Amino acid sequence: MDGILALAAANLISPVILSFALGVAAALARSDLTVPEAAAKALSIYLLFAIGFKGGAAVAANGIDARLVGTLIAGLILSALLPFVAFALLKVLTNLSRTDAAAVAAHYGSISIVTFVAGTTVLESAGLTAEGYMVATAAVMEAPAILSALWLISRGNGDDEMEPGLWREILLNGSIVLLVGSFIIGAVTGQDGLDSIASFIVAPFTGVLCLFLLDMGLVAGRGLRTSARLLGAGAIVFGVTMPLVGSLAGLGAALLLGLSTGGAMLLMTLSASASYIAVPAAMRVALPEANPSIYLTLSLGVTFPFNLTIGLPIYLAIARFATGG
Amino acid sequence: MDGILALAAANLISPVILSFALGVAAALARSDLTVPEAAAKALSIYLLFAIGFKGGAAVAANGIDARLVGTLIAGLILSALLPFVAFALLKVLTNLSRTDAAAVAAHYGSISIVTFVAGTTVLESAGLTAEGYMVATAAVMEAPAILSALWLISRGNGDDEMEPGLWREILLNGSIVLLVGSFIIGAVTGQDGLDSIASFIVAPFTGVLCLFLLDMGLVAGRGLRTSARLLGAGAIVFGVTMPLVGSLAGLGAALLLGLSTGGAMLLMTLSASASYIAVPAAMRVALPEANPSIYLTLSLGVTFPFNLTIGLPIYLAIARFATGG
Amino acid sequence: MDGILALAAANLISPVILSFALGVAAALARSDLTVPEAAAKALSIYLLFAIGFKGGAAVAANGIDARLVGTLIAGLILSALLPFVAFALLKVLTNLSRTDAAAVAAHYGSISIVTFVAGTTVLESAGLTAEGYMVATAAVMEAPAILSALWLISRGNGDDEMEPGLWREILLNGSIVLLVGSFIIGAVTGQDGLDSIASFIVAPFTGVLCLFLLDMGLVAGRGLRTSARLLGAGAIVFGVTMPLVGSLAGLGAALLLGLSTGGAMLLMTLSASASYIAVPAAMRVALPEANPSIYLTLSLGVTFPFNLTIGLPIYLAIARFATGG
Amino acid sequence: MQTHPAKRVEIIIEAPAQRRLVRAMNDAGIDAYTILPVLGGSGRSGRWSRDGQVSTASGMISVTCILRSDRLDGLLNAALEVVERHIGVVSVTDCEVLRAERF
Amino acid sequence: MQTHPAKRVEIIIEAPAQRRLVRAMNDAGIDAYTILPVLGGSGRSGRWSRDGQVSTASGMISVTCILRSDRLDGLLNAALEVVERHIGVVSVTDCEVLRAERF
Amino acid sequence: MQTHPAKRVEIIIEAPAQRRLVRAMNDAGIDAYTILPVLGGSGRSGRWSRDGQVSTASGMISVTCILRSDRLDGLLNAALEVVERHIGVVSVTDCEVLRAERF
Ligand SMILES: Nc1ncnc2c1ncn2[C@@H]1O[C@H](COP(=O)(O)O)[C@@H](O)[C@H]1O
Ligand SMILES: Nc1ncnc2c1ncn2[C@@H]1O[C@H](COP(=O)(O)O)[C@@H](O)[C@H]1O
Ligand SMILES: Nc1ncnc2c1ncn2[C@@H]1O[C@H](COP(=O)(O)O)[C@@H](O)[C@H]1O
Ligand code: NA
Ligand code: NA
Ligand code: NA
Repeated sequence: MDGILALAAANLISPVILSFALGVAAALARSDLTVPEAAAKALSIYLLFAIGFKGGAAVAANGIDARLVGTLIAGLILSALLPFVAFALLKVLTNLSRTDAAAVAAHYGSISIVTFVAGTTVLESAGLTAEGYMVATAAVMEAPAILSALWLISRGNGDDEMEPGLWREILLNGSIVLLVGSFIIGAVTGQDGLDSIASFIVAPFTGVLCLFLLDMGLVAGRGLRTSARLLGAGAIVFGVTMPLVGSLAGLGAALLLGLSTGGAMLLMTLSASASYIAVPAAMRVALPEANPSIYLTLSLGVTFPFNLTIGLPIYLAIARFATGG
Repeated sequence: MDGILALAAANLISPVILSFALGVAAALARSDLTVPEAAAKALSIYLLFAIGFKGGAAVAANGIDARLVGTLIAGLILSALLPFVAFALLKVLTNLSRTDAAAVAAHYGSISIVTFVAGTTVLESAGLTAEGYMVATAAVMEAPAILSALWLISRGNGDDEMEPGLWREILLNGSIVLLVGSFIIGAVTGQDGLDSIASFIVAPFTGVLCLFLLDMGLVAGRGLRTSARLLGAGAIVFGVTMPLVGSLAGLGAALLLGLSTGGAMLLMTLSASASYIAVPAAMRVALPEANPSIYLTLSLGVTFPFNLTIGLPIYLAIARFATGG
Repeated sequence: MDGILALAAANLISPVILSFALGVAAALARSDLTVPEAAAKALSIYLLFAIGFKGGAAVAANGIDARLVGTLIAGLILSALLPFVAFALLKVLTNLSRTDAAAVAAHYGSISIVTFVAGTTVLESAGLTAEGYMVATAAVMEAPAILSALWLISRGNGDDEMEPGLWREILLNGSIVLLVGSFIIGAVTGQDGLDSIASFIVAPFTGVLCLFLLDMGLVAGRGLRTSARLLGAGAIVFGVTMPLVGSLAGLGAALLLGLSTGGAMLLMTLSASASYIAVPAAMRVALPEANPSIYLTLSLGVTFPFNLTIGLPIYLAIARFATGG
Repeated sequence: MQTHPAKRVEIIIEAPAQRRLVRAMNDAGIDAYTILPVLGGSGRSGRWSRDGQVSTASGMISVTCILRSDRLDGLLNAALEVVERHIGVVSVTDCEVLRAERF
Repeated sequence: MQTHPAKRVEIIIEAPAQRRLVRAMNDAGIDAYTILPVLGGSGRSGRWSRDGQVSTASGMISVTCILRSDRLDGLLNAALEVVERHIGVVSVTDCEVLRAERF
Repeated sequence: MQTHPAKRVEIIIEAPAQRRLVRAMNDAGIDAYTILPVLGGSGRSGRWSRDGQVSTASGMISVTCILRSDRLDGLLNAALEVVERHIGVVSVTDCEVLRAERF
């Protein structure tokens, strides 16, 4: 228990987390500090490219094996099933409409790549590593949850046809294409490729992440300021319970697959995290009737900071305990 | 005297200064070279974050002592009093309206963080260092001058009430929040924090500064081209005299405080420099009647290049002479 | 022959080329992946600044000699004459209007700085270097082709007066000013200057280039998707023949000048490449009647990828053969 | 100077609906329009701003379409169909254009 | 298609006055508007451009507000109060809107 | 509130022609205008978008000019001269302005 608290404290006092806190504080205090939209988008392109590339290079180094394939399939199933769990939990805890609940559920089945990266950092500071293909697992988990949510709704409406081209538009979302594409580039060019651009995608990575989290803090704080009143106590309870539930589902899958401690912790983190880039965009297209303020505030304003600060050390502690790592 | 000239020459032939010159030349020649607004804002976010963080980490390394507190108080007083000196000088040298003079005065009480950084670079190439808390002093000096200027005006109008929320808006200006916030993050995370992001905020810093100064040169050159006719000879004389006056005030404070040669030079630089980010924005809100072309052209088009090229070597020479460093 | 193929294959499997391919693929698949305009412009500013500076520093290291002057003059002549070759070729291969053909011809006389950089990378991986002043040659070759194209048109119209200020506007195009300006800064500040910003303009360069090429791939793919139907088979044949013709002209000049193998290869590359930044902008001003979709698609969608993938290894093989390097 | 009456329609709509709107407009035979960026705004669903947004989910655009009056109803029907499901506002102004043959 | 008359007010104003303008509009009971970015312009105080600006001091925005005519005077009063102190221009156009109940 | 009739001219034109347009407007004695950025659009020459563009060749701007009706013809002539050679669209709307003395 002491170990968890020490790790949690160390995690909290890192430039990355404090940058997020600075952003939230500035937004709540109504400072006019903002990161231009183009700069925020550029930062996210950099992060996705770097994360994908490094993941691909790691797979190139380790080769493809059965466990890799198993983990990808597990990720796919987790992403597809977690929305049903989330939906049921929302029905119990909140009185959101069916549409809003389905939209929120899609976010929690999908993943947050920055939470994933923060998880990697926590692992590193604990001296652990994970399977290289976890990035590929993250990519696989982006989209299935969206389909599940749409199915939840269409079942409710008795109309189970999807607009033509919609599924394609969801899968070809820029952030998914960039993550998968750079993963492939990393896998194809391997260590040589990584060496040639390491001083761009490895060395300055944590620093860039600080600025990105500053921006996310600003956006999250602004969302909390303007939309917190839309969330009842039940929704907030959901926002911190669902990650824990998700992480346990991830743990179960990791144990079945026999992942390392680090791998288990990252699969838990992915399952626990909620999307705030790809899924919100997909929801505006596929479920425009759902209220964006609800799912954005819940995902970015509640679950993201919860995972970043409290969740990650807990997931690591549980993963260590369960895998004996 | 020779030493000053040699140093001034070396300072002039640096990538940073020449990038500024390139920007000015391109703008005067009416080239369509521009840095996109979002990119310029992103560069300034990077610089403020890096400067603040490094300053905070330096304080964490050296600890807090009485001289630190004294220097912060001195900075506060300098920033609050210099506008009165500037205002008086403007009344003598120019026939600016009371409002325009007060707005200009606010800029010269406050500081330019890029001039400060350029000062640090000059120090370094002379093999000197300064107290780590000079960044905090810079932050403290941003805003008091604005209040003094508003007081100068309201006294003139016989109306000394300030719009509610205005002071708050001035203090929560994005650049101040970012500088102070990253200073705190640097102070809290210390050397470990700095190490984790040094390859982002330390190694590429000078290069980023070049691009930022290229942009500042472009903006300054454009301002000179369109607004130089608004400045009479008196205003231009003010633009090069006031920094010298300010630097002497800073020197006095530094000698009283017993700062090192480097610290004295930087306090001189801060006092000599004029704001062109935080104060112009505050003036548009607090004194919208003042003509922005005047204070922007004077601060960015006259005083900034003066300090960058001629001022800094002079301040260093005087600081050395006065402190025996 | 085997050597060429091996080199071509190695060239193809580099992060830089694969990033371009990713962009093209994403655009053709209609993904919504985009790089914000401001970020793309910022990347290009970075690249021009870095390329120019490094070129200038290289010249500072090697000094100015007669061959340098000769090469600049050769570049100037190549850029001025190649449009006539291109124009003649277009008349044979396509039925473009006189205006469209002249506009296309201007692009092929001028140069693409990213193709030049990719050429440098291919050289490096073959263990070769080139004369430092090739960057200056690139800068010199940007504009003359535009004048030739305008002369081609005005001769056709029997009106040979140019709008006042037009030539000035063309020469002061932002990308030319930045390349020349940073070249001068590099030449003036030399190795010391380069050292002070190397961790910004040298270390991360290849990584930044990847993101830039991702963006170029996106733009090229979008152009191909919307405008490929504007190009007949003849135009596409031109798009791959003209670079070969240009490269041979470049080779001839290189042999006359006695350049090194690397220098010959780069002069071939410059002659073979087609502009897609400076010249399109100039054409919109000088020849607004020409259809931009034609010259942009041909230059960025056909010739650029051809040079990047197939052309560069060929030019290197020929340069080696001809110079005995 | 000779000008000709036309209609200027401005559709302020959330950015993720852009493809859908363009498709609906194309189906109605309208393929000339201009898209302006929007920085922020306020409405029944509260205030929002584009600052710092990474996702394309939050953000609006303004689509301007100048056309002859006889084609107005086609456009409005197409726009309404999309705006009914999405966040958005449609307004129509009378205007005059040069070179009527273009519209 | 059924449309309803309304007013379209466009306020081009310097960016630092945005908060003040929004506050004045809110005080007048108006809280639906859209803000467009402005790249540059020219007026009595000369030319300016947003290029490369770091400070928020230089720069303008365009605030568009569509509303029923009976609320126009409230808005214009609010706008005038702010525009009188700040750099800015106000124009009003007649327009037609779909779904009048929103305005 | 007292308003005054005026004309609102909007010129959507390719960005590289901006200098030429401004020069033509200045020659016609008009030097008050506002330039808005344009994200993308579609017309007879196909669709385009500003995304990722590095060159200034591709891209349009929207120039808004509010002026008294008696100066309208001067502006339209100036605009037409430029728009005839370049890609662009011109529209004119009746509007009302506050503080007529400014226009
Ligand atoms: N009356 C209006 N005038 C101008 N823009 C509006 C108006 N109503 C709504 N909007 C824009 O449409 C967005 C969504 O509106 P709403 O659906 O009412 O929240 C707002 O954020 C504004 O950008
Ligand atoms: N008549 C006008 N039409 C369009 N925009 C204008 C007009 N007058 C002023 N503006 C805009 O308002 C800004 C400030 O105007 P001014 O206060 O006249 O310098 C200008 O830079 C333009 O962006
Ligand atoms: N009827 C129209 N309404 C609005 N914008 C238009 C219209 N026609 C053309 N445009 C704009 O002008 C650009 C060039 O038009 P065009 O010359 O027809 O290709 C288009 O990409 C649009 O941005
Ligand atoms: Na999840
Ligand atoms: Na000062
Ligand atoms: Na060429």
